[in-house]
Amino acid sequence: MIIQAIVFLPLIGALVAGLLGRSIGHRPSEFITTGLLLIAAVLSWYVFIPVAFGDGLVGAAGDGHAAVVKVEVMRWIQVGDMDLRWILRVDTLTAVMLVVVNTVSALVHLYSIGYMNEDPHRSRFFAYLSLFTFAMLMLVTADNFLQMFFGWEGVGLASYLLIGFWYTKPSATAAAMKAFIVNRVGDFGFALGIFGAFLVLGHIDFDGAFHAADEFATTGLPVIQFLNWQLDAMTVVCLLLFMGAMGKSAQFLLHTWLPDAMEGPTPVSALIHAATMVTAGVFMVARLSPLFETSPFALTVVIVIGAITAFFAATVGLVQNDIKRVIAYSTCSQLGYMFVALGVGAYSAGVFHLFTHAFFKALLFLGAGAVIHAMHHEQDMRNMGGLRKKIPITYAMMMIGTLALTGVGIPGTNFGFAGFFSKDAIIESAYAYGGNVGSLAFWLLVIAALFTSFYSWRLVHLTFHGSPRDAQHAGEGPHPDPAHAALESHDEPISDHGHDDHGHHGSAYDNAHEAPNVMLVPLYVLALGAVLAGVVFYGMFFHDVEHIEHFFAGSLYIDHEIIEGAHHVPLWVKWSASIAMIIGFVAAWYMYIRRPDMPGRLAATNPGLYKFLLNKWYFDELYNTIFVRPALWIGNAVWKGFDDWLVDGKITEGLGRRVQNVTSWVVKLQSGYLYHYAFAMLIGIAALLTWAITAGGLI
Amino acid sequence: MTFENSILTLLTWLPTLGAAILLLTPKGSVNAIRWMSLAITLVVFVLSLVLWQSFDASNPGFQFVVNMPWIGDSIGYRVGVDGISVLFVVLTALLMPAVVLASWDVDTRVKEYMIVFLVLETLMIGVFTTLDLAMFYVFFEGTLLPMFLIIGIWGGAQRIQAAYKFFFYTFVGSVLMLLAMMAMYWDAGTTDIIRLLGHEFPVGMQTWLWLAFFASLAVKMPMWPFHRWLPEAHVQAPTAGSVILAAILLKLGGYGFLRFSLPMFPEASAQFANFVFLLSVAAIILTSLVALVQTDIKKLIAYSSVAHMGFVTMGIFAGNALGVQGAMFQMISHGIVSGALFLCVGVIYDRMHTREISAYGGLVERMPQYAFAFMVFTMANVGLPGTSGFVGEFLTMIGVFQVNTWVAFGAAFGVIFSAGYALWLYRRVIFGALTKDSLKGILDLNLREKLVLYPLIVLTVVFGFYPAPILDTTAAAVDNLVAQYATANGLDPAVAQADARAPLEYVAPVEGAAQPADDHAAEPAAH
Amino acid sequence: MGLEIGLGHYLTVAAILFTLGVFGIFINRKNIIVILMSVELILLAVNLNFVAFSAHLNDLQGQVFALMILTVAAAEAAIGLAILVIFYRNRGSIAVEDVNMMKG
Amino acid sequence: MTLPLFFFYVFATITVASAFMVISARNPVHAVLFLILAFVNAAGLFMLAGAEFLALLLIVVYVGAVAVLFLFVVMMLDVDFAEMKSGLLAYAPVGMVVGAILFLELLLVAGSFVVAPDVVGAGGLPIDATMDNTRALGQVLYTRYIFLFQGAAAVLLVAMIGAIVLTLRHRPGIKRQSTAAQLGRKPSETVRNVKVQSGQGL
Repeated sequence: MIIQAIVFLPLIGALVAGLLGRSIGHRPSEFITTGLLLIAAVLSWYVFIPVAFGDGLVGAAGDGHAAVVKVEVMRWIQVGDMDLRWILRVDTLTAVMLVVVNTVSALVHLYSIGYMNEDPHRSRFFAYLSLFTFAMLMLVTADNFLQMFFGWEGVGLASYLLIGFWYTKPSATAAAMKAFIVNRVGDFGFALGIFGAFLVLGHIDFDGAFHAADEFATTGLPVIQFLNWQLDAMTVVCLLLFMGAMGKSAQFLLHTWLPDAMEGPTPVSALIHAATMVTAGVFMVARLSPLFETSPFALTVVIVIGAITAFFAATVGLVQNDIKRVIAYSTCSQLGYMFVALGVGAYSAGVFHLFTHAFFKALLFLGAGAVIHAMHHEQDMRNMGGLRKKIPITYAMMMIGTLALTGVGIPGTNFGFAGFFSKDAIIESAYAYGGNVGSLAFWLLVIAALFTSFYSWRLVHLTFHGSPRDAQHAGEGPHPDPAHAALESHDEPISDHGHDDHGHHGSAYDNAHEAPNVMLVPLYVLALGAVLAGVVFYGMFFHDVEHIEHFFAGSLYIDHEIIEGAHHVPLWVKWSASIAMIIGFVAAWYMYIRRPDMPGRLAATNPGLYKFLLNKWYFDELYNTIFVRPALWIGNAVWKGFDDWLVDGKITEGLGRRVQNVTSWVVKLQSGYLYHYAFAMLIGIAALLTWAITAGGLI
Repeated sequence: MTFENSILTLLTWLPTLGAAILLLTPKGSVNAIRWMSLAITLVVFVLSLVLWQSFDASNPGFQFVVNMPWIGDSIGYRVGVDGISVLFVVLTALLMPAVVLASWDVDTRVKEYMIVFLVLETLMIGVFTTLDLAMFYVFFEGTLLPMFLIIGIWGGAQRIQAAYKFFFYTFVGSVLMLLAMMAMYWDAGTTDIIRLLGHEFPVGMQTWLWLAFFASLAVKMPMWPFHRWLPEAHVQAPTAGSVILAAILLKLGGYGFLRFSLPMFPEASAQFANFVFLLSVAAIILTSLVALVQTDIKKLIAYSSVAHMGFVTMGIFAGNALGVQGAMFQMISHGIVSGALFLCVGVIYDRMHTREISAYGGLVERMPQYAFAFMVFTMANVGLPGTSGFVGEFLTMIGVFQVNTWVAFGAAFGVIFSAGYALWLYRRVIFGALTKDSLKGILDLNLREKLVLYPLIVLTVVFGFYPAPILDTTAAAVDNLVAQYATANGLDPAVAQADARAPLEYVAPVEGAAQPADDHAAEPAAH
Repeated sequence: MGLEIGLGHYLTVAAILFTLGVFGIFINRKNIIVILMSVELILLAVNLNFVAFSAHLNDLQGQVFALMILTVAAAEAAIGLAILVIFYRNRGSIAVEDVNMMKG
Repeated sequence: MTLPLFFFYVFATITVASAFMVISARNPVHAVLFLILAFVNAAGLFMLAGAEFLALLLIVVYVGAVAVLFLFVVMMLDVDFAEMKSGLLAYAPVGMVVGAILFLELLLVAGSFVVAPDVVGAGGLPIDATMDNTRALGQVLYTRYIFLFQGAAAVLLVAMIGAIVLTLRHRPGIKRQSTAAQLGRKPSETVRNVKVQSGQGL
């Protein structure tokens, strides 16, 4: 009953707010959805605490393999030998996700009451948020591939609706569409992966599939005839599934939607595009770890993609000016970290980072939201600065988030912020994995850690330190990125906003104000998580193998070697991340506090690199050229060329015209002249007579 | 006259009876005509529900069978439904009241309009209930005439051309089917479909029969590249005509494949399966891309219909339970969803009298309820899980994946493209700022439109979460069909499911090895 | 055949008459009346054949048939001339070349 | 040469010659007259073949009625016959060739045909030599072929009515009395009350 309540309370909230919101009003909708979510969150912790600190899942049917609670809701699809049911499956992995999802979601709901205070469509917003939460819960409680796919697409839908929430903004609706479609590209792979899994494993539910995968150890791996090649079946399936994960978790090549998704309201970014939905890919790979373990090649791909993403997104994050975009790229990068962890076999480390990341990244986003709120929807960091004095509480919260993100802590001790534990665990695991791939991943991650530190502190410095740079104070301090004015970026944030508003209410800086309590409370809670999540849960997720095994109770694959190896890496490896972090911090301090003119000069001296990074490695342009345009071109060609010109013009109507041609020629025989007809008759008679004579044998 | 032997006859001919009554009603009493039509269609709908309710889903054969001599020795009055056809009857009966309601504002020749629709209902139900080849042809072709009139009289500006195109395309194909039917009669000596299902046609003959049926059914479906008539017909047809065309008439093609091609010509079907796959994938990919660049709302939805029908043909010729069940479900679901989408277009067309996408934008501002309904159907069209559109697409694709991965691979692109065109349409019509002056006064759904659309929303969502009512109804009949198909093609039906997993092989446990070419001997039968 | 009047004689005459009638129809482009007369000639040729065969086969049916043809010929002439008259009235000409409105 | 044969040749020659004149005469009046001549001679041929009734019918009906009708029409229509001549048609040579072929074939048939043995004497109506031709015809026409006969009569009737209908014309501008219209008049259609302002007129 508790489980049903956890999953379906948000749905009830969504339905009430969505369908009745108009009649019951905004305030009741907000309270109902938020209240239900808070209940769900409390219940999630209620489920989770025995798992984490007690003797495991309450009511779990521990069959030795996995401690799982399953609740059947109803039948779904039964065809042939496929038996699909709606089953809520809760094990440790799910319990972790439940906590993450419901906690962050409840806090975001609460926060949104303040943030969306002036919006005329608030009840719709809350309905979407709750709907999203429901879909995400369905995803994490999925017991079979298809139910996961349901949640997967459900969160996609909610994300689409929420990104496009401000539907009058063309950029928002475009971003919403882009998010949905890019995700669909991933789903293309995910769907094929599901088909393949069903074909190869013969089961569509996870337990059956895992058992079947186990049996490959004895029967041998199947080979699949996929397209034109004979391939290792499990590799094909896992890579296809991973494609889905790449889409949802915005990994390299399919990442383009995430930064654009920042068009949505900030609480959405915090909930969906930082803490929960984007981690669905990570969750999926972790959930399917028994399958991925059968294909070393697929795991290698996961590592490489993850490492590249971590590095790539960090580089782009270095130069972005929109406060939310910086955090978005940071999210992208952190997701890369998680995938590296999964790829090297340290699944628990990946989930650990997911767990901690949810807290501090939600904190950062909500903090950024508070900043934006304070600055009257100004998002461009170049127009901020010096806000520390104006909004000290937000400043403090953002500092905690930044410290957690950059992974501040003392290596070798249990003292540090949340990100410190999980990130170091990943970096160490990558090193322990060894080989070319392992060291590539290791170095990329360390560099990414440096960049992370740099852009995080850059964000803090630009926003809170220094002097105000909004329209009124523009002359007082040097512009941090003067080169930028010359290098026009196509996705310019709303940087002219300040000028427009200038006449109305003076300076944004002067009017900046601290957020109301309803927005600050969630920040406090998340800050608590960002500080403590690492310390408290380090033992369960990464500290020692027995503890991990006990904690996860078979809900994911645990590679003893990697975890042991990660604990015995050389000292310099343990320190590498922290050193990178410190270098990044110093560099940011030097460039934005000590010598604020330096970034501009750097950008001016390397315009090519700067533009390359600012334009996100030109991925949007590239995809536009190689996918979007050709698709439209083919569409037009097939429509105008094939359908209209060939089939309709030449064949169908061409046939009609041929008939007309022939008849218009034949019709000329009917000249209207009597003697023509008589002549025809004569010829007919002659022919008839000839035939009669010939047939009669006279000739 | 028991319930058993009268229900189908009643269902089939009641609308015509209603049409006859309407014929006697004075032309001027327009409202009476509307209410009477609504009443008749509702009665038929209730009857169809009774039929469905008393239908025994566990029986794979035909039920409520009537077999009486009629014309000459061979042609009989034979009716009956099985798991495949009963749902189409219900679907038809379900959509007719919606269609009548949607046509409430038609004010030219109301009497004739309603009569034509009622006659069309008889013909459509007749196609699904008849068990006589000759009768089938009559009903099948008969649907052309009312539709021809609907497009030609109540259609848009270029209605005449569209009507003719519609007529000729479908008729040319059907003539070949008529020839094939005659050949079948000469070979089997009967026009009784039940007996024909048991008759084994010579393999050589099957090929020709299959091709002849294909000519008709593929046009009706319509399969790429025989689809060109559809966008035009849809664009020119009045809303109700589009709804019926998309929701029911297109299904005649799929029904024909399931009733004739697959069970009667199994060898030929297996032989041509790859050909159908090719056309299906072409339909899914190419017409989706074409839909992407349309500027006319109805045309866009029409092209998307072609793409969705690609899933149906693909599933049918996968020849396994998953595929065929999926195709069945997809047809029912598409009947609801595409019908609803055309109704949605009708709502704004009635207000603005244009189908140009660029004439709209920002409708959500003034029409939130409409935006919600349109969103649900758009998402169902995209195939979002939780809507009925998903189940069919998923089942057909997973079914075909077991037979041919190329096809599933190609079809999966449809998943991406459908999101592209549907969302883009939604964005351009519903989202954005309401800046156009002409739209400033547009009104949201009225009660009548809500009555039409909301039940369809409920069905779309319910069947997405709980498709069992449909799948259970078809299961026995489809299993039977699939077993028959497998037997005819030399597979043991018991293991057909496993054997059908063509792309899969097991090799000796070689760690992570992608394995060799010397397995070609074991290469699957379906290739 | 020799000195008796044989069937061949009649048939030859009929053939000549028929051919002349045919020629009459289409070498004439100025006058519809002549065409009508040519038709009468053709019918006469046919009648001649019927009568000749009737005599030759000793069968009265040929003559009955010829009677019918005569009737039809008379009717045809009457109608034809009537049409001619109104045609002339409307168009002021009976030239065959002007009679060309009946066409697609 | 026997007498009948002699007359046959006389009649045949004149028939053919006048038929030729019918189609070649410049003046239609002449053509009609030649047509009459051809008919009269054809009647002679009929007579020689023993079809006396038909022969006389030909003279009475054709010469007496049809040909005269032709003559009537030719003379009634004020056609400028002088202008109605000029050359043959462009494709007349082709027509000639086809006609010649036809003629040759007809001759071939006429010269070489044989009557199928089972046809001889199989006819349904053998000519009774003891009965004269008119009576014999009359006996079958009013009995065996009564419907055919009535049909022929109907054809003639239709032709007659048709000819009248076609040529009847209502000349405009001629006043006729319409009794029905006169009787059906109502005051409302004929009388109109007008209120005339004094001093203004209508």
